[in-house]
Amino acid sequence: MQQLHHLLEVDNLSTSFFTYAGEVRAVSGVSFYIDEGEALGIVGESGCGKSVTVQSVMRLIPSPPGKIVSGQIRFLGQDLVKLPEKQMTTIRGKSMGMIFQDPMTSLNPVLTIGRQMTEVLQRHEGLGKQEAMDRAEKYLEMVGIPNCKRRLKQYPHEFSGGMRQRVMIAMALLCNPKLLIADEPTTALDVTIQAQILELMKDLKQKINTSIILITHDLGVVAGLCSRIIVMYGGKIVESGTVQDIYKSPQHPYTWGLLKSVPRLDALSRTKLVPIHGTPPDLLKPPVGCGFTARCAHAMKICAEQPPGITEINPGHQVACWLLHPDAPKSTFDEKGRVG
Amino acid sequence: MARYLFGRIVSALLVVWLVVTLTFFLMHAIPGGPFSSEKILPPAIMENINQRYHLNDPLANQYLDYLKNIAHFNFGPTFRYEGRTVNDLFREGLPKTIALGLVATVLALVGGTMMGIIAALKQNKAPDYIATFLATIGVSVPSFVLATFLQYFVGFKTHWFPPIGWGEAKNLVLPALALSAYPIAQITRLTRSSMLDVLNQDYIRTAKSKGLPGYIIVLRHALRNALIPVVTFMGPFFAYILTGNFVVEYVFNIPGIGQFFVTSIGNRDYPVIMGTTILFATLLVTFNLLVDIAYTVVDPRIKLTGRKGA
Amino acid sequence: MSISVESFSPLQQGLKAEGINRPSTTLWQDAWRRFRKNPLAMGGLTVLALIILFALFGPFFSQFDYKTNNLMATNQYPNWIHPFGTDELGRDILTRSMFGARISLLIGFGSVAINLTIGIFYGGISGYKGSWLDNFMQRIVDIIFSIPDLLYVILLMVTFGPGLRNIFIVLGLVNWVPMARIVRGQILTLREQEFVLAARTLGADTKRILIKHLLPNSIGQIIIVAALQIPAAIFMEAFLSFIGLGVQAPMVSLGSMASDGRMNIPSYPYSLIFPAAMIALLMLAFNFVGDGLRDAFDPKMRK
Amino acid sequence: MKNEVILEVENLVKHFPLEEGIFSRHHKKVHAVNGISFQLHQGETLGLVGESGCGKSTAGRTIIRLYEPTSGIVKYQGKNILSYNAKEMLAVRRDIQMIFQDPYASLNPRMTVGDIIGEALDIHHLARGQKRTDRIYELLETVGLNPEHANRFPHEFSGGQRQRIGIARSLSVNPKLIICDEPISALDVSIQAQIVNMLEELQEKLGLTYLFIAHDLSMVKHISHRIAVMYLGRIVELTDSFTLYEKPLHPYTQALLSAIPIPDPDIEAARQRQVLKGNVPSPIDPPSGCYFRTRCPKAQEVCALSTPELIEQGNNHWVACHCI
Repeated sequence: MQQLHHLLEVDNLSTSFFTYAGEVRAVSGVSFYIDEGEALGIVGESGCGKSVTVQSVMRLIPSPPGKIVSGQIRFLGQDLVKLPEKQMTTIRGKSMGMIFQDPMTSLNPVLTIGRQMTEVLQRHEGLGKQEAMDRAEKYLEMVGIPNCKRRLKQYPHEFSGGMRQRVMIAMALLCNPKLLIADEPTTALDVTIQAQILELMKDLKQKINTSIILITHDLGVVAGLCSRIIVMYGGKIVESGTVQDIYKSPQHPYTWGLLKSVPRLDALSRTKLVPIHGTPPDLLKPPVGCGFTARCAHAMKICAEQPPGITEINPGHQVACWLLHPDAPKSTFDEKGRVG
Repeated sequence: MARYLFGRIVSALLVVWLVVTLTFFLMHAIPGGPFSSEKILPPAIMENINQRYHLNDPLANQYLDYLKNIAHFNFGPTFRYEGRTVNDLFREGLPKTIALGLVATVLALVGGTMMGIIAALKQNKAPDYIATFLATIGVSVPSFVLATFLQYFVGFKTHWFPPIGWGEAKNLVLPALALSAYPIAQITRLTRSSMLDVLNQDYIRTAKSKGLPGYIIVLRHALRNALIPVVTFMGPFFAYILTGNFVVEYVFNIPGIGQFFVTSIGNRDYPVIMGTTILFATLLVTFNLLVDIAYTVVDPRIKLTGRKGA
Repeated sequence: MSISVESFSPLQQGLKAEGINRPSTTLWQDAWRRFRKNPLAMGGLTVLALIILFALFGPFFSQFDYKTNNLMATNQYPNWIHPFGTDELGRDILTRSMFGARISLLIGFGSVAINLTIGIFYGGISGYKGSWLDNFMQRIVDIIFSIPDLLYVILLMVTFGPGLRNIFIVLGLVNWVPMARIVRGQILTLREQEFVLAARTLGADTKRILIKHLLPNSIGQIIIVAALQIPAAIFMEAFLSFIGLGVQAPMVSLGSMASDGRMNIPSYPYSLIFPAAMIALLMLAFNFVGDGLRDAFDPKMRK
Repeated sequence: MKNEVILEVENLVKHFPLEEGIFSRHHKKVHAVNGISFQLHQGETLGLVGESGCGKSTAGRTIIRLYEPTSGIVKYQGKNILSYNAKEMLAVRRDIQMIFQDPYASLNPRMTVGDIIGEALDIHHLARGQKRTDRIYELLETVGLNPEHANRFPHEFSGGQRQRIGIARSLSVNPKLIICDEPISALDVSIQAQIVNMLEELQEKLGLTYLFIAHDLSMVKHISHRIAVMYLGRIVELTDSFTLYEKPLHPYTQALLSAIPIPDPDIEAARQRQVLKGNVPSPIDPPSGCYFRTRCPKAQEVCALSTPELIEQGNNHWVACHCI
């Protein structure tokens, strides 16, 4: 199942922010990989460390106060953690592209779309101005923006939110990167616009052989696009597996909570939602044991004392939970409570 | 655009008219009239003076006459500069005031933005501390004190630059420094905080994610956005350069409008006080109009509707 | 590592995730805590307190007064009897500085008290009432704002004549404009905040909304502006002294001392240096305190 | 389900004038709400759903007279409250309350939680002294908060806790009807269910009626008995929540339902998504006729010519579309 060389392999990554109040352990000990042509979803609530994880991969952590404390990020045969900034700039935008949550603020308001797009090509591919414009036009057309020639001369404020996100996608793809990271690309958009963007990404995934990491808090968004899912909580990965593993036989109580606390549009009867009580842990003082203990309905003594190890349920399906210890009582995801 | 411009020009004229009116009535509200502070003059001479300066006419007539004259850029005779009109003084003083103002403006804009940018890029490092320290000193010392110190310690003691007078280029150095110290300090602070703010914006992160090298991110993406607040500061900035001239010209004995003005305040030479106030207000209103137009060049989101784009 | 079976028994936990463990703090305490952590601001506050004590109580410990000439002891360099030296009329510069600081501080605080009153009233009405009244009131403010305040101040001072009382009136009359703008801006943003809407749906009347909701939430901004307007007023008075429109002798302010000392500088620089240093110290202190207050109240800093 | 009508909205219109300079003559306006009508029955939850800028929040705020309507009628218990003066309105405010969207902006940061909840008790002279304190404690317990926290300030609470303080505040006057203006959209997914469950329990216990405004159709479908779908200030479809999902008639409703992702890979893989083109037109210059026609896959000539009325298509299923 595991290839010898993954496109990207993150190993035991820890990233902290050193604030005046102390060290905030935003990400601690995260390991995952993505293969070529694959789409990976990272799911979790705000503050779970999902954005910090991918920003660490792109080496975009604002520093100070942020810092990659330990771990390796292997990409195309190099460890990005150790790479000097200068070499990193030749990877960003060329081999790795990124789109962000808020399309309204992610484009520079005082430069035309054309200028912002062509500068990537001039930088990484050494294209002339006209060549770069032609390529930019082609990519705008690919992401479904009409009148591209005219649009290239316009400023971001002349575009709607959905259109700006399309521009961001086109811009990230200009140099045919190996990896596209999308950090909550549809969270700031309305549902009908979200659908447009998700369809576009699905469509592009088939057209070009770029790997995608899609970050979201909405389990619905990744269900149709990704083949594997990582669930994060409190700066750690609590469960990872294929979409079938995660949606059909989830093993971690937090994953259960995520699935059960959200009403499904296709639910046939009105059933009570099962909320996750309490609030996420304070990463300034991370709990000793499992971070989810305080909110977990199945918590045991051991959960508060030691962090759980990783159990591999079946190849590729990994869970960090004490419930999977042979001595633990059996608890399972109750399918009945959810869909009538 | 044309409609906006028209509206702006009309309201600018309105402001100038209000300043003229306010100035006129304030000056005529002074008890005893313009010559009262002097020793008592014989009534006949007093009468003669009043006659000459139309001080016996009804106030409304004087006001209308004054308005008419102002509209023709005729600011009337002076009281204390024998045989010279306010226009004569302006003709003599304005070139010097403008020359000094321009040098100080360039100094303040270039110096202030440079210091601000360097301070922001080297945040919490030595250059930042030095720039912030200088900026703090600049806003803490009254300009006449600074001008006097420069004149005395640099001018008289070292003889690097002439401490007084007008004529050569090096005469400009100390006055321009004294005049620009405060705006340099303000622009440094403004640029620094604005630059820090811009460097935290999402689009700077986007630029980084595109693999652009640091200097391009600063020059192409950050700088223009960071300078937008500096453009907003141009109105107060210009006002400061104009009024700062009062002190600097007086201290360095430069025969510019500022010096005439301060001297006239001491002499109670009302036509000069009124004329200078109106001239400066007009210059300022015109300048503010130009700044608003310049704004649209820097920031494409503003299309002169007076509102920011969505 | 062996784990006992006991470890897998259910963890008894109540709703402790709902608890708040931090001690209770008001926003004032929060702001004060942040302010205290700012060394520049605390330094400024200390210097300010010292100068105020110096101005208020200093004269009681001095054997000299500020206006009696002593032609036997003119232009003395700093010595044990006259730590700051004496001026060209033999007056003790230290004592004069104390009285000067008194007047300067009085002008700073007094004129700000006046413009605070006008500004809050004007800005509050303009911001809360809105519509045509706001439009009209804002036009007036815009017009006043488009001309530098220095010109108004000079015009008014020329009209009213120099003197302490007139300085108060004129600075108060001119400086309320920025205050009114700040207050109006605050009220306008706060008025649309959901907590004000909530108060309205509960049936709160205008008076209650202004007093309980709008003003308490603008007070931080108002204090910041006031803290920066005080030094501006002191500065302005120094300028007025320079052009001969400040306080009149024998009354003395730091500005008038500096302005008089200026004439004297070639022969005797101390009569300028000490008052100028006092002004600079006051400016620095107020500016640091003002900046510290801004950081302490800045909602962006709050998580 | 056929309880008495508690609130009736008839042809409610709210236009906001755009601020213009003194020199411009033509006054543009934002057509936020363009004539909506619906009834609210005692004890039910009516969901008001639509995308951002569709006027759903404005509608809620106009009903409770935070905004003065341009025209229309809002009848509470049979009487038009839009004609009420301040004193008469004060009495209505005890019956109709509101819960707001932003848990950070909706609580006055300078007041203690106790004073925030007790404010209405003071305004309406409901309780003083010890009785006031007791009532505040009782309300805090009702929303699952520790009464000991009454002396704390809002910034010390988490988003979900603050939202519960907001609920306690609205309950303090014993209202009959609560307008919930996007009460969960600012909260994290795991917290949303806490609030929704609490609202459901309170409804059961206190017999409350809700107007539930939100953009998240799956949540609205979960909590509401009936749903009104809004587009650009008009209601395009109004029916019970299961019919809306099973048999949506308006093309916009169909597109909206199809746009919502379902957390199930098999269903998502099999789904044929109907993706709308383009964006919502500006409410400053809405298109003629049916507002949806610019994005509608079924648009015909007639759609540009006349505005479709909200017509009943059998068993309380109201739709505004020419193509049915």
